[in-house]
Amino acid sequence: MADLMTHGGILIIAIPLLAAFLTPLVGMASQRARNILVVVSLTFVAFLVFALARDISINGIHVYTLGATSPELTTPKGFIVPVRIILEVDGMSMLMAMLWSIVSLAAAIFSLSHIANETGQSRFYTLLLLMVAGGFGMMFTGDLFNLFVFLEIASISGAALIAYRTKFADTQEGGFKYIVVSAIASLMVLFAIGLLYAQYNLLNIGALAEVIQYTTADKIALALLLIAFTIKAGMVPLHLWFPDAYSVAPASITGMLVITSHACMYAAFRICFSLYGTMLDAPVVGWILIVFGLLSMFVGVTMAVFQKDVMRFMSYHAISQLGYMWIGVGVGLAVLGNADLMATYGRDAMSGGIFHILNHAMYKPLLFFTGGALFHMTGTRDLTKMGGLAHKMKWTAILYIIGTLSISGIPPLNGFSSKILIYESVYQFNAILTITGIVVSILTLASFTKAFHSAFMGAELPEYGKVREVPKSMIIGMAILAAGIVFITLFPSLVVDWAIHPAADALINQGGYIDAITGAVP
Amino acid sequence: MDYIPLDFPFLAAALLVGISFYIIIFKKNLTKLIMGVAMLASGVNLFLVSLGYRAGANAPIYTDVPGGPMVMSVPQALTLTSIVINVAVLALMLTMVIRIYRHTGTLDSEKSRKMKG
Amino acid sequence: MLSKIVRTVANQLIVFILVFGLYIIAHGHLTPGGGFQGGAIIVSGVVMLLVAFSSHEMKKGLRERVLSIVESSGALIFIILAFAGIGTVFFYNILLGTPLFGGIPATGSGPGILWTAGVIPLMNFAVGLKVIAGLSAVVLALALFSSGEEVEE
Amino acid sequence: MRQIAGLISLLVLVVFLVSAVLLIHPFGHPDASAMDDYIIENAQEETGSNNVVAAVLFDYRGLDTLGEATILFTAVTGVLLLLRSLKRTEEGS
Repeated sequence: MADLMTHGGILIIAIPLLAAFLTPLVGMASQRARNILVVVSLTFVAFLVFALARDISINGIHVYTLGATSPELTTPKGFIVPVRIILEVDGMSMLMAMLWSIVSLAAAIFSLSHIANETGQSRFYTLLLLMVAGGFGMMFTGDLFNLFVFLEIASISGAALIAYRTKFADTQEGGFKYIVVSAIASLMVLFAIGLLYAQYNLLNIGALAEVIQYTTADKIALALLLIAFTIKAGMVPLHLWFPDAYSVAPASITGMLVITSHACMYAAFRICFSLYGTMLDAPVVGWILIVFGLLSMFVGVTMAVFQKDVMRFMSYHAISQLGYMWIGVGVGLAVLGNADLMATYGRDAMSGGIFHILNHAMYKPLLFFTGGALFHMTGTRDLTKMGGLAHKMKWTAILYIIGTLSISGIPPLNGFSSKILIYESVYQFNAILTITGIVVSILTLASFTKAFHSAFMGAELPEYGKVREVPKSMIIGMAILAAGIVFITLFPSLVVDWAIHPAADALINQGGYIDAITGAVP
Repeated sequence: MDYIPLDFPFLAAALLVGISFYIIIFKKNLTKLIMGVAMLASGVNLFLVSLGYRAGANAPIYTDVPGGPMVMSVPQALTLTSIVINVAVLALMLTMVIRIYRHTGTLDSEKSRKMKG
Repeated sequence: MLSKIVRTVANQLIVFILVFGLYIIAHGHLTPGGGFQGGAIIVSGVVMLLVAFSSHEMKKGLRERVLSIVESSGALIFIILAFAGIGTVFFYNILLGTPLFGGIPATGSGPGILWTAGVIPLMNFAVGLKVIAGLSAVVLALALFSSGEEVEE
Repeated sequence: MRQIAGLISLLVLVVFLVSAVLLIHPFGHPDASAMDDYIIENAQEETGSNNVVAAVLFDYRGLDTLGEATILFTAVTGVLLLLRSLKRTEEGS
């Protein structure tokens, strides 16, 4: 077991890749075997992720040097800087990996019946596994260029999956917008990597952080990196592609795309906290994140009110919810370097933002899945044409209610615990942020109630006489996420102590991140 | 040539990136948009590979050429990776444009747009 | 389909392109080149055939199903070679120092020192296989699709 | 309005990029080269490959090359997925 955990980080990336390369071959022989392969490999990866999380909570940051004579040998003997690619897994990466493993497993199970009537299923599952591997790679890598490579894997497979239903024109348009935006963003990342490489001749994040000077060229690199990752995460001034791409994808993929935007957000945090860290002009960058986060919250929720398409409506809410996380972590970034303020409210604000990532990663895919279930049964995404579906689809309606209550921050549910953490801590930084947050929360509740009313309530419509409950595997996929919500609701303090605070501390403690690479070499 | 004045390759890369952003922002034709992305990729690749150049040095291969300094090898490897990645991206983009053309009969991004607001 | 002259010349030329591509792949660890470059050269030969003959003609010889299998196998060989080092570390070069491929080469290139560098030549071959199959499949699929046929599943 | 916003952002971007490339080292004379010097010196002994670029690709940065091969695989799968025929054909078993 301990031996398995030495290689835990790379196995979590390599097993989905291996399964992805096997899937087309197995799929030619038997569809059933292929489905089993997909679900079993993802379950095994989820198991590995949780085992590695336990290992990290005991032994600290997990470091793995690829191709060296020993995994801990980060720099070659008798040399000062790392040469090889190094995986570096700390509390923050682990939190992201845990939610990614749960959501990808739920999405795969949901897909089993959601796409059962389509052609090209083997290739669909291949791309799904590749997207899983790309996401894990982004979360685990400690190398800038490797981050770019895994970002590309996740976005190319995502784009192909968005355009999966080729018989509709809008899917092609959404996929094309997604891939153009990803290509531009990732090339900007590559240019910034070139700027950093030119000055320091290093690609490892930890080693770069030790020597970085914050020269003008570094500032330009920071701007390029932040612009690229915030575009990919769907921050407001450049968010127009976001609902177009998310609303047309198969629902299981939309759920996973939400987590890839969280992964891009994670990359932005990693750049700010671990790469630039104490060198950063922290209040300025923090305020930039806060202002655009506020804008995202407001624009997202106001645009959502006017939407008729159920998936589009939820996509705009995703933009709005992402704003909470930018604000929470942005406040933490603004007081970075000021130990007193950090202890009074900065750490709590960051914990709130990160906790909201976890909660959002549970309820937003759940809501997208219920939207997909409605589309699966009625064949339309238009809310005005639906009605009275609660009579036929009881489970879907119940799961939708859980998601709605959670996203609006109704007290006992998990959305409330993270929002109250953000409100309380951010209030000490600037009261306007809290007030805006509460207003946006109320608007969210109002619009979701309206959507629930038009889809599920009212008399049964005659055209939906044949609608039944969705197939079992779709219910199971949604139930996994609902179970996550219930777990966080019941044990919020356990989750905060065990997963959220380690993640926030991992971001704040830049020295620990650097030491894992350059210090303490045996 | 020992020294190329004015950092010419770097400037060329920056200008190539600038021109491609002009194409991406202002051109309405989807094929031209793809050409813009391809040019952007070329600009970034040119920038990366010229980072590793050392004046008067050999290619980083141990051959029978008389010894001397070698140019840096990591940027070359990074460029190679990036070229292959961009080929992959372009193939997928072209496929989607073909599909869009089949559906809408036009390559104009204003006319082929279905989703608004 | 182009004229008979073009078709005949293309038929003869493809042999040289194949040999040159294989040379580039095999000498990837000694001279400039490698799996990606050599694979791209061979695919350029496939494109030449596609121009000279029609895509329908090509489809008889190259099935997408076969290409798909070859591509997956190339990727599998690559990742298995990487997994082979997991006794030490993922991507560790296990063949280095063993009699098979293990030697450290003298400076220079040539057939005498071709069998060096451990798993690097094997990885080059795996990548070459993948690039040839993958890019041929893409080119063939695009050509077939634009001539009105759709790709088999 | 959109045109003007686009033009301004384009100009800002070009100024940024040109100033950035002028701020780094002059072409052909890199400042720092510790990692590359190590690789050039040791590649022949550590990997047994005369081609240093191949040594970097398959040994020092092997995961990047695996990722690169994976991206090609992804794109090929994506292209074949999008160009597939929508008629349901006979599938294995």
